Amino acid sequence: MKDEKYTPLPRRPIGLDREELKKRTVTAPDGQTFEVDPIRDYYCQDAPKAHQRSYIKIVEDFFNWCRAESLWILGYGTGCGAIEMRPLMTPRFDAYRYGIQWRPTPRQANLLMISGYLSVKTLKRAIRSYEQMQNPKYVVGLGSCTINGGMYWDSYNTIKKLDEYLPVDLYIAGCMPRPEALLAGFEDLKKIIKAGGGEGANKYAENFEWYKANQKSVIKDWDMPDYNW
Amino acid sequence: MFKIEPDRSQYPAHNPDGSCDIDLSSGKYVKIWHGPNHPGITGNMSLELTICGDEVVEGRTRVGYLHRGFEKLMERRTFIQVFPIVCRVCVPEPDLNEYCYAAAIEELAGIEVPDYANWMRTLILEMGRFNSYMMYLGGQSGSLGMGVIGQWTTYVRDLMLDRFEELTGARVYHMFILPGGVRDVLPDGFAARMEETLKTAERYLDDVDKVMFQNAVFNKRTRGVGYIDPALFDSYGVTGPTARAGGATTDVRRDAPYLKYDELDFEPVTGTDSDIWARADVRRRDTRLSIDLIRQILVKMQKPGEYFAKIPNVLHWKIPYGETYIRGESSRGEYGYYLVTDGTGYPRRINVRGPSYTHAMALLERLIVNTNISDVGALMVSLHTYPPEIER
Amino acid sequence: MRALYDRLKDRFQLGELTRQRPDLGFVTVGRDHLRALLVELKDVEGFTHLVLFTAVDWLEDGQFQLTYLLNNRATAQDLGVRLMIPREGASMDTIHDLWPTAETYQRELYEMFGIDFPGSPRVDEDFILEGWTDLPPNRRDFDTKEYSEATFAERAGRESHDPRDHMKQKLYPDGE
Amino acid sequence: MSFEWIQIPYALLTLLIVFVYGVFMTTIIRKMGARAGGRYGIRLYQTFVDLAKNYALRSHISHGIMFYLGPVFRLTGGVGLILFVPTIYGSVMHQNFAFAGDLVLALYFVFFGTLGMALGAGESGHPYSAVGITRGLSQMTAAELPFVLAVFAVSLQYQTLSITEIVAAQQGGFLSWTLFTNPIAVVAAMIGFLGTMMRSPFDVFLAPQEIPIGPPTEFHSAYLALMQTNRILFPIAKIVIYMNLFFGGATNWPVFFLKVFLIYLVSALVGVVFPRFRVEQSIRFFLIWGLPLGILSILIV
Repeated sequence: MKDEKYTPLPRRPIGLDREELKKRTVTAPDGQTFEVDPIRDYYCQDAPKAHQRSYIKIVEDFFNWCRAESLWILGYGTGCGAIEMRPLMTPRFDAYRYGIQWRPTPRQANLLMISGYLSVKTLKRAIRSYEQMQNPKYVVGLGSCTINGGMYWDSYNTIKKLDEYLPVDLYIAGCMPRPEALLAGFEDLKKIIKAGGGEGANKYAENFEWYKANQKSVIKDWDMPDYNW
Repeated sequence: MFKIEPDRSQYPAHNPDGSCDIDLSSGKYVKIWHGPNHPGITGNMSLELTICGDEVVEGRTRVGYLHRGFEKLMERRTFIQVFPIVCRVCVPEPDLNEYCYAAAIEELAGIEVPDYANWMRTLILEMGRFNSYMMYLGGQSGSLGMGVIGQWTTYVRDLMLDRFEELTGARVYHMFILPGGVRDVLPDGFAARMEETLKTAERYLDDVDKVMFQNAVFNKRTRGVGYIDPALFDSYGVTGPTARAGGATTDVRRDAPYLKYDELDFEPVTGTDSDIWARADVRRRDTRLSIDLIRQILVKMQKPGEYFAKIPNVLHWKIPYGETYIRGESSRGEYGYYLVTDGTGYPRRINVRGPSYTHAMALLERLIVNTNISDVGALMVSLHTYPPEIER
Repeated sequence: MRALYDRLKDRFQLGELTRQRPDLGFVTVGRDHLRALLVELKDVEGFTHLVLFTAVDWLEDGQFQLTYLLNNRATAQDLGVRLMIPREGASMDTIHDLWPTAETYQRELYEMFGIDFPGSPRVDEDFILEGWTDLPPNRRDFDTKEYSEATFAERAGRESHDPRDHMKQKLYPDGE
Repeated sequence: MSFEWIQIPYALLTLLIVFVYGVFMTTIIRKMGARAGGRYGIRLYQTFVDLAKNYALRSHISHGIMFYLGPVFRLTGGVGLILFVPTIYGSVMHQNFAFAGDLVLALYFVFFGTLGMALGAGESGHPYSAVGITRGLSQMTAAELPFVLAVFAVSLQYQTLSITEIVAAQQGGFLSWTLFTNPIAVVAAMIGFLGTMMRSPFDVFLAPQEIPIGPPTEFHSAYLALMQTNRILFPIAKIVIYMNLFFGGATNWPVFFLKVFLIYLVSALVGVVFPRFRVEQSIRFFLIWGLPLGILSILIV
C-alpha cells in the first residue's frame, strides 16, 4: 500500500546501526583505554532454558504457596490501566494485605502487569522487562485491549492479542477494570500458581522460536539480541 | 558553608540548536535512561540523560510509548463514535477532553446546549480537576520520598471517584459529557454527600499543609530548584499553574470564560517564585479553589431541567465545512481541541493540544540541564506532565 | 479582530478572514509572507503564544493545510494562520527560532505527515514512532485498519459489525 | 573471658532469637508505616514468605565473582556484629564472643558490609548501582563521623574498649546511663544513627524515585534474599551497640526487645513524615550538626 508518489524522508539510523550501539574505544579518566561493545556488554545472547520443578511434590507445593502469597509486581505502568494500580496501594483497597507488593526493578519482580494497550514501542520494553525477570514469573493482561484490541482494534500502533508475544497467565477484562476486579484477578492468579499452573516462563523458553518470530513480525527495528537474560 | 558547586566550565558547549556534542568515549559522561520502566517517571515516558558526576549535562525526552494513533482513529469514526474514545486521551483528567470535543462539535453544528447541562459540565470539570491535583500532590511528595502524602491524597481521590461513580456510573472514564449535553441529572442527595466528601478532603488537605508544605526538608529540596524564567513562558508555551507560579495570571477560566465560569466568583491563584515549591503551592491553593467552586456550583445550579439538546440522527449526522479551536483550563494548563470538518459524516482532522506537549518536551529538556540527578524526578513531576496527551 | 485584519491585510496579502467566534478568526496567507506575518503578529500585535501548530491533509486537493494558531494573552484573542502547501514533496520553513517549542511540533509533523522542515533541530529523530517503515500514519491515504489487520495477530471470535448497520438495527429498527 | 565450645551453640541460639525477633519487628514497623498512611499493610508472616520465595526462585544470573560475594559480605557484616557484641548483659548464654577490645571490632563490622556491598553492586555494572554506591558511601562516611566520635567519647569516659565493661558501668538505674551522663555524645550518635538506618530523610542512595533502589538494583532471587536477611539482622545488631553504649544495655530478653524496638521506632517515625535529603545536603547536615556535637562530647569528657 505504498504510495507511488511518496518518497520517504530521511531518518536517523535505526536498529543495530544506532550510534550508541556501535563498538567504540573508551579512554578512562586515568588514561587507560579499553574496547566497549555495547551489545555484548549490556546483553547476554544465551537462549532461555526451561527450569525443572522440585522432584519432591510437597517441596514444590510449599514453594508454590510462597510464590503465590508473595507476588511482587513490577512497577511499570504500560498503559492507562496503571491509574487503577495506585488505589490498590492505598488505604481503600490495600493490596499489601494479600501479599502483593511493588518492586521498582524487573530483577526483583515476579509479576508483570500489562496494564492496558501495548503500543509497539512499549511492547519492546515490556519484552525486555519480562526477560529480565527471574523464573518463575507471571504475566497478567489487564483490560480489554490486551485481549483483542478492545477500543483500539483498528489502530496501527497497538497490538491486539498479548498472548502471541508473551505467555499470559491471566486476563482481567474491562475498560478499565475496577480495583475490585484486579483484587479478584490476583486471587485467581494465586489459585493458578498454587495448583502448579504458573509455568509461563518455562512455556516461553520451550516455545521460544515461536514467540520471537511473533515479536519480530511486529517490532520492525529489532535492535537487541534475541534474549537478554 | 560547605558550598559545593561543580566546575561547569568543563562541560561541553551547547550548539545554537540546543544540542551538545558529548564525547561518550572520553569516559567522563554516562548515559542513563530514566524510564520508561522507572518509578520516578510520571507515566510511561522516558528521559535520556547524559550525566557527569551527579549533574545532568544533557537531557532528552523520549515519548511515544502510549501512542494509539487517536487522531487517525478519530478520522475513521462518525461524530458520535469519536465521543467514547476522546476521554482516553488523558487518563487522570478525562472530562476536559469530552467537554472540548463536545463543545467543538456543538459550535460547528450550531447546537445550543441547555443551561442545566452547562452547569453539570462545570461541576464535572471541577471534580476532575480536583482529582488531578490530588494525583499531583501525591506524586510531588512521592518524588521526594514522602510516600505517606500519596496514601492520603489517593484516598481522598477515591472518595471523589465515588461521587463520580454515583453521577456517571464509572470511576475513571466517565463518558458523561457528550455532544448536545450531558447524560443525566444529579442523583438525589448528591449535594449533601458531596459536602461530606469535601469536608473530608479539606481535613486531609490541612494535614498535607502541615506535613508537606511546612516541612523543613521539603522546603530545602524544592525552594529555588527548577526555576523557570517568566520571560520564557511565551516562547515555550507555558500555561496553567506552571505559569501562574511565576506570576503570570493566565487562567482560561478567567481570560476566556467558558461554560458557567463567568457566573462563578473566583480569582486565579498565583505565586511568585516559579520554582518547584511555588508550583506545588499554587496547585495546593488551586485545589482549595476547586473545592470552593464545587460548593458554589452546587448552590447556584438550578432545579433539574432540560439536560440534553436535540441533535440530529447520529447515523446521518453531517457537519458542514468549518474549523474551530476550543480551549479549557485543565489542571496542567491550557487544553484544547482543534477540529476541522469537511461536510461529511466524519471529522477531517482533530488535533489535541495538551499542555504536557510543550511542558514535557522543549521546556523540560531545557530545565533539566545542570540539575542534580536527584532533582530530575521532582522537577518533572512539578511540571505535572501526563504523557498520553503528548503522543495521543 | 476586524481592525487587526484591516491593518495587516494589504501588507501581507491575506485571504478572507473567517470569524469563527468573536475571539477566534482564521486567515490564509501565502508562503512568502508567512514568516513576516508571524514576526509581525508576535512582536508588534502581541500574539506571543503559539497555541498549536498542526497540519490538515486535503488529499482530494493534493494539499496540506498548515495551521499556526496564535494567542494574544492580553486581549484573549486567537488568530489561526492557514497556509496551503503542495502535498507532493511537502516542505516548509522552520519557525523554531521564533518559538523554541515549535521544534516539537515540527518533529511530529515530519513523522506523522512527512512534511520536511529543513534546519529544524533533531527533526529527523524518532519522536513517537519507532522504526516506522510505512507511509506517515496521519496522511489520509494511509489506511490504519488495513495496516493493523496485516500486522497484528487477531483473536478469533471477535465480532465486528458495521456500526451503521448495527446501530440502525438496534437503535432505529423502524427506519429513520 | 576464655573461649569454650559451648559458646558456639549459645551464639547461634542468640542469632536465631534475634532473627525471628527481627522479622517480626521489621514487619511491625512496616505495618506502623502503613497505618500512618491509613492502610493495614502486610501480614505478620509476610516477611518469612518473601524470604522463602526469594530463596526458592529458580534462576540466578551472575555478573562475576564479586557479585556473589557482595551479599555474602553484607550478611557477614550483620552476623559478625551480632556474634561479637554481648546481647544480654550478665547472661552466660548470650554473651557471645565478647572480648576486651570488641568495640573496635564492632565498629569495623558496621562498615564491613557496606564496603562488600559496594564491591558487589559495582560489579553488576548497572549505572544506577554505581550512582547509589557513590552516594551511599559518601553519606555513610559523613554519618559515621559523629557516631565514631561519640563512641570515642564514651570509651574515654569509661576508660575501656570493652562493650561489656561499658554496660557494666551503666548499671544501677537509668541515671547512670550514658544518655544522662553524657547526653551530647548520645545526641551526636543518634544523628549518625538516623543516617545509617536507610530511612528518610537520609535514604538518598536507595531513592526509588530517582535511581530505582540504588545499589541492589541488579540483585535478585537468592542474592536478594541474603540481603533481606541482612536487612533484618543488621539494624538490630547496630541497635544493640547503641543500646549497650548509650542506653544501659539489657539484662534480659524482654528489656532487650523493648529497648531495641523503641530505638528502631525513632528512625521509623522520622522516616514516615520526612522527604529525603539530597546527598550533599545530608552530608552537610552531618558535618554541621553531627560533627561539632561529636567533638564537643569528646572535649567535655
